[in-house]
Amino acid sequence: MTAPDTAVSIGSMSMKNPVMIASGIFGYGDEFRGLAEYGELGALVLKTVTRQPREGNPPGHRTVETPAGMLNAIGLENVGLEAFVRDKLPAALEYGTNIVASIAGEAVEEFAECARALDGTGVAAIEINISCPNVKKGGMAFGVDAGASAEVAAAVRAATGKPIIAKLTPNVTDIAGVAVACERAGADAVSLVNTFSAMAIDVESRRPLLAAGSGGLSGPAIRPAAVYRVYQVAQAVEVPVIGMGVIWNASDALEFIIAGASAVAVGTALYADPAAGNRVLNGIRDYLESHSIARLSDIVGSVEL
Amino acid sequence: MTAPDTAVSIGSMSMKNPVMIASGIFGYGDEFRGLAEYGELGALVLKTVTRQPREGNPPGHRTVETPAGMLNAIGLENVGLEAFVRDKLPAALEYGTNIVASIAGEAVEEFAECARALDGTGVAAIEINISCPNVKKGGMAFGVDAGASAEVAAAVRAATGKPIIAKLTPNVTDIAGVAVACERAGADAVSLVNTFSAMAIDVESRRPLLAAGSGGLSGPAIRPAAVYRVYQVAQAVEVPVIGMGVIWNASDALEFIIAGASAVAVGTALYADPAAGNRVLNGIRDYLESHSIARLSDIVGSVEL
Amino acid sequence: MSQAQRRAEPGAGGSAGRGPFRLRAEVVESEALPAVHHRVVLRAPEIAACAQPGQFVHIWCHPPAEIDRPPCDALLRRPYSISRLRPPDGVEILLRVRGVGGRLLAAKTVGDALDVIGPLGNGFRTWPDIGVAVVVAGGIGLAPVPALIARLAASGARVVLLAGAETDEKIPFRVERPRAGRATLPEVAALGAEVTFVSESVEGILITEVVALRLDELPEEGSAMFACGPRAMLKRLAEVASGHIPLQVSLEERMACGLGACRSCVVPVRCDNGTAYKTVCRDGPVFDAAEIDWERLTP
Amino acid sequence: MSQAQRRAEPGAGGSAGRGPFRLRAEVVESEALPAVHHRVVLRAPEIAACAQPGQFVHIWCHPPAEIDRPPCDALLRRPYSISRLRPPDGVEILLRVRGVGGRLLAAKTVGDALDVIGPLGNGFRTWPDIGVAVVVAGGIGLAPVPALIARLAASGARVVLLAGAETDEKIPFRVERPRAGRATLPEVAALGAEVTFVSESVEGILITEVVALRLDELPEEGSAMFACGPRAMLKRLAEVASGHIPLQVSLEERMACGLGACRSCVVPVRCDNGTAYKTVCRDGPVFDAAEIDWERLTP
Ligand SMILES: Cc1cc2nc3c(=O)[nH]c(=O)nc-3n(C[C@H](O)[C@H](O)[C@H](O)COP(=O)(O)OP(=O)(O)OC[C@H]3O[C@@H](n4cnc5c(N)ncnc54)[C@H](O)[C@@H]3O)c2cc1C
Ligand SMILES: Cc1cc2nc3c(=O)[nH]c(=O)nc-3n(C[C@H](O)[C@H](O)[C@H](O)COP(=O)(O)OP(=O)(O)OC[C@H]3O[C@@H](n4cnc5c(N)ncnc54)[C@H](O)[C@@H]3O)c2cc1C
Ligand SMILES: Cc1cc2nc3c(=O)[nH]c(=O)nc-3n(C[C@H](O)[C@H](O)[C@H](O)COP(=O)(O)O)c2cc1C
Ligand SMILES: Cc1cc2nc3c(=O)[nH]c(=O)nc-3n(C[C@H](O)[C@H](O)[C@H](O)COP(=O)(O)O)c2cc1C
Ligand code: FES
Ligand code: FES
Repeated sequence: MTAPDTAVSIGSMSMKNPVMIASGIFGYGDEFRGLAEYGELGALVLKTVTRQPREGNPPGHRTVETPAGMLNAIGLENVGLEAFVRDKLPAALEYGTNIVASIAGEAVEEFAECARALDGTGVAAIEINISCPNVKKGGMAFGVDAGASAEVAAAVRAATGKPIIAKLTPNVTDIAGVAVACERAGADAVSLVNTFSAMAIDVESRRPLLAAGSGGLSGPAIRPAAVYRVYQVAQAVEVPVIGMGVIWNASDALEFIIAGASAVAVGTALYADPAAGNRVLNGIRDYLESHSIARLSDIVGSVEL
Repeated sequence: MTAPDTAVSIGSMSMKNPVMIASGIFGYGDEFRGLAEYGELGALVLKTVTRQPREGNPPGHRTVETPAGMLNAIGLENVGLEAFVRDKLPAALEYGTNIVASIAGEAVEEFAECARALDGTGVAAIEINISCPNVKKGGMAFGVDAGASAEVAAAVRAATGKPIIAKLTPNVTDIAGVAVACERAGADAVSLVNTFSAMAIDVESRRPLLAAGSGGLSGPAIRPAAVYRVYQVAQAVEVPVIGMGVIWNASDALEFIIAGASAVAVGTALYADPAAGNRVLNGIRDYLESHSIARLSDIVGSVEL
Repeated sequence: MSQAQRRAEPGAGGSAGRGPFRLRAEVVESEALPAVHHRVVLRAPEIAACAQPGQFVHIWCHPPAEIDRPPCDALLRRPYSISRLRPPDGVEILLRVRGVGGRLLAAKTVGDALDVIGPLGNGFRTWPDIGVAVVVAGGIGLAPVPALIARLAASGARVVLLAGAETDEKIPFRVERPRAGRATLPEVAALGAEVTFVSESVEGILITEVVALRLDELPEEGSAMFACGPRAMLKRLAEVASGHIPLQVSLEERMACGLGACRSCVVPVRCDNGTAYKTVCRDGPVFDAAEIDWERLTP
Repeated sequence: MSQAQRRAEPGAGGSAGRGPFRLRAEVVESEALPAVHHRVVLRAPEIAACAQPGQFVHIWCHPPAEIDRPPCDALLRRPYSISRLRPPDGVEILLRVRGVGGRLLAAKTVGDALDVIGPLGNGFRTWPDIGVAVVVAGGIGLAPVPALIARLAASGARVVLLAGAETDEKIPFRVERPRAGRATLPEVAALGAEVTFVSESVEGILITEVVALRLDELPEEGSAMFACGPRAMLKRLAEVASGHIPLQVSLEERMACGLGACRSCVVPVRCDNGTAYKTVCRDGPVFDAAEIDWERLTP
């Protein structure tokens, strides 16, 4: 048997395989360099940037472990668009695979400005983060509303010819509705889920364990909730869906794929295993081969109810 | 020091302490009899009933374990209102503590009818389950919409003089909004969370592990997400909040209480430890004593951000 | 265990008001058996005193002292058939170790404690004038068989055990294949049964077909059949037995409470108007085959 | 470990392009120490070859072979200071076992493998003409001290260790209290330091106050101070040292990546216009005390 075909297209971005690294996990790519062959993966999504640098949430704990998961409340600390393009992007592009920039803003125009500035760069696609639970303004404020999400997607669409991916929050009543709104507004793909909003309290001090009070829950804990949201969205949209929500091994990734994801992103697992993406990719290949599946796309959304 | 005061009132229902058993876990109360002193707890919420008996979801797996959690898709199998009042309630009342009936329906009028029929019985309060993710019609269909939730609450309010508790789903954008709507419509308390909608897939058969396809996630996995929702709701409403989302030990319960819950319900933990409620209660008492807190109410919502 | 938890307390479930009890049972034997099997004997006097063949125990797989800490796997108890009573107060279970719960249990050593609820459910019904009792078991379905055979033999029945598996590795007993004649399971035979064992991989036949072939040998009156094993086997047996011989089957399903409260473990049963559900944990695990709606039972 | 994972691979982090390396290190010593402390020595040649005092390793607490299975606790790696190099290729860490990760690591036995990334972060800066090096450590803050003392002593400095703890049980070394004179830590003294140890519960004084009292004894030129311990101690030291003696402090914060990518572990540093954040894992863990914005640093 010839090697299974794992290629995936997101608009004009061709990925050799469906495994991506999720935004925010991997910084701007430089810090993990050398710990795995990141160039082998389908795409690397860099930490969300905003027009201006942001210092993020106040000092104190920004992450905390919970049963089978972790909370984070980084608060979109980032170097800002300009420094990103000047100092960070060139090194990331050296990985030799698709680099996706993730952008956020407090106003629609900010998203558009970021997208415009990235249009001339080497990024393969732009992810619009309308789902960060960790900033007061912007972020999730857009993502929880289908209309506002569509506005952002449309503005970014107008600002760039690059493929755009709308990253969705699970903290909504109707995630499929938000996905459809983004698709109609011109998104080439949707990615989900960002983290579930959550809080942990130290009962001795009666203070939240996170300095920011609340944060976002990721980890194996949320996988079934994430898989279901991918299933719901995949039923509703035509564009590719990128699934995430602690994909730790190939079986996790396949759950998302069978539920309807055309590609998957590895997040939290990278903290344990910097080579988690490569491990997942190898496992997906093994599964396709051992099940004589010629093309990955043959099983996307193949779940039988 | 005298023993700490743990009493809580939900409308006219006085509970000697804040620990309840969550609906659906405990059946109609008979099956667990003898495995712990359930009469010591503040209240026991029985399995949700509907006007007519329901056979629930099709056969096959109705529960499945996931990392730090479980999915269930029972589908509100129940004996129906009439048999409940006739055959089940009398035995439950023998526990000698507050018995709360949980009701659901596919139409507003069905909730009202159930409430009316329960008005003359010995139940101490009525919980309206507008949050079951496991039935197609009714259940969560109401709970995801503030207006529809309020309609149900108002109809039940008109049908009974008993205290009513609105049980909320976390699968919404704005759980506080739904809580406020229920409060305005006359709910004496709100309880949350019901389970998070979720799905697990067997990658070998490419079929969902639950016969019903998707189900509800409970377990330690979701605790931080549940605590945050309790916090949000407690900020928004005046009425007592009943917190739940795998309360396994006293520390878990105290997290909910400090986040804003006046009472807590033990659910999934009962499957491991039929005496989990009593264990949690003892632990809360120990905490109050060792921290010289005279009244439980002194720490309700005491989290300092 | 916390103060609130009782050492042994009669509950409402189980048969005839005896139990279930929840107790902290000491492991008095723990032995790895061939392939992935394991034998555990628990000192559980209250359970041993009233358990019936076919009933089960529901076991918390973590140390009882850690019940206050939510575990991240094996969150739920695990159901295991009572395999044999070991007087005066021992309860033996046989595990086929497949997942995390089984692994935790198999790692227990003598002196460890387990938090156990039991006996649960309704076991096999036996009655005094059974002439020939045919017990059919597939794979780990052999687990409850020793207790059943002992009971049947004690009641004076002639007990014929027809056991099968895909391979010898799929059962918790030693297989003996004499030069001439058929394979047997000496440990089970010793309990008072005429044993035939067939393995698909060696004998190349399914046990259900052996049953079908031998059904005619049975006297019309006073014969009864008892079965435990995979659903496909039980379904085929129900077809074979229907109209010929009364058959009781023991079913498995995913459980949460194990007590009949949560309605997790239902199986479809025939009823006048269509189908209804009964719980494996409380109405079963043993059912009359005629009662089950085999068409709607998932494979 | 999967094929994709490398035995030892230079990464981009750490100081001066040396490492970090990810490797499967063998446990060559594992010893329970008094109270809840534990010593683990790993065979980690690439790390041992370039580690600096004050750098740390980031350890996956589960078996490397199980990396494909998401664990339910200790999901993240755990940072531990390199306590001492044990030539030719050993890296020693000292644990104060408090939580689940520590327990898992303390349970490892000789021959077990650990998946380790290191050396990480920037260690203590030392320079040739330090006359008197004052090392201040509180509690488990003593962990990185042996490597630091060895380095300082080798560079010809006179090394004075002022160590303190709430009780003797809070440190990973044996305390010796001679009839006359002050308490000492013989194991640490043997590395070439003059040791003073005070425990709040015995001597009734905080180590920071000892430091304050003895600051005048130090020559104005060529003295340097190095500290590791609880934040309250470090903050007080920064006050005491300010304007008198250059102070480097080692900070701790919750980590996820350990590589500087995720911005979990930031601490506030002074900068021209207000405050900025630096990462403990990559910019630190050792910082100049003057650089830290002590007001905004959470206690
Ligand atoms: C009434 C009854 C009696 C049983 N008697 C025995 C026995 O004597 N010996 C024996 O080896 N096994 C027996 N089983 C099966 C045994 O319960 C499962 O093998 C065990 O629960 C698997 O747990 P695990 O964590 O090792 O496996 P995992 O596969 O990790 O379990 C995952 C989940 O699925 C459930 N599960 C998996 N298989 C089964 C199953 N067959 N039935 C019910 N739930 C399952 C588990 O309880 C758990 O919730 C019995 C099951 C039932 C219902
Ligand atoms: C640079 C650095 C060097 C360290 N060196 C040592 C050392 O040499 N010896 C030693 O005993 N301890 C050291 N620590 C502290 C050590 O990392 C924690 O004790 C350990 O992570 C606790 O993990 P646990 O699972 O045992 O505890 P838990 O309390 O169960 O941990 C829960 C979570 O909190 C984090 N956490 C808890 N305490 C700390 C802490 N003090 N710093 C950072 N994260 C924490 C854990 O990593 C984990 O994510 C160091 C910490 C840092 C940042
Ligand atoms: C520490 C941390 C930082 C994150 N930062 C971002 C971010 O900047 N932008 C973004 O879109 N998502 C961010 N995420 C969300 C992840 O990209 C991902 O959606 C989420 O964690 C779920 O996937 P996982 O469970 O595999 O980690 C962050 C997650 C973590 C844990
Ligand atoms: C098996 C099962 C059945 C349930 N049935 C009901 C139900 O009938 N009505 C209801 O309001 N909630 C039901 N729930 C939800 C619980 O009452 C509770 O809200 C939820 O499980 C979260 O709490 P926990 O994590 O402590 O279990 C059920 C939960 C489980 C696990
Ligand atoms: S397991 Fe709860 S009813 Fe059977
Ligand atoms: S732990 Fe990720 S930046 Fe420090």
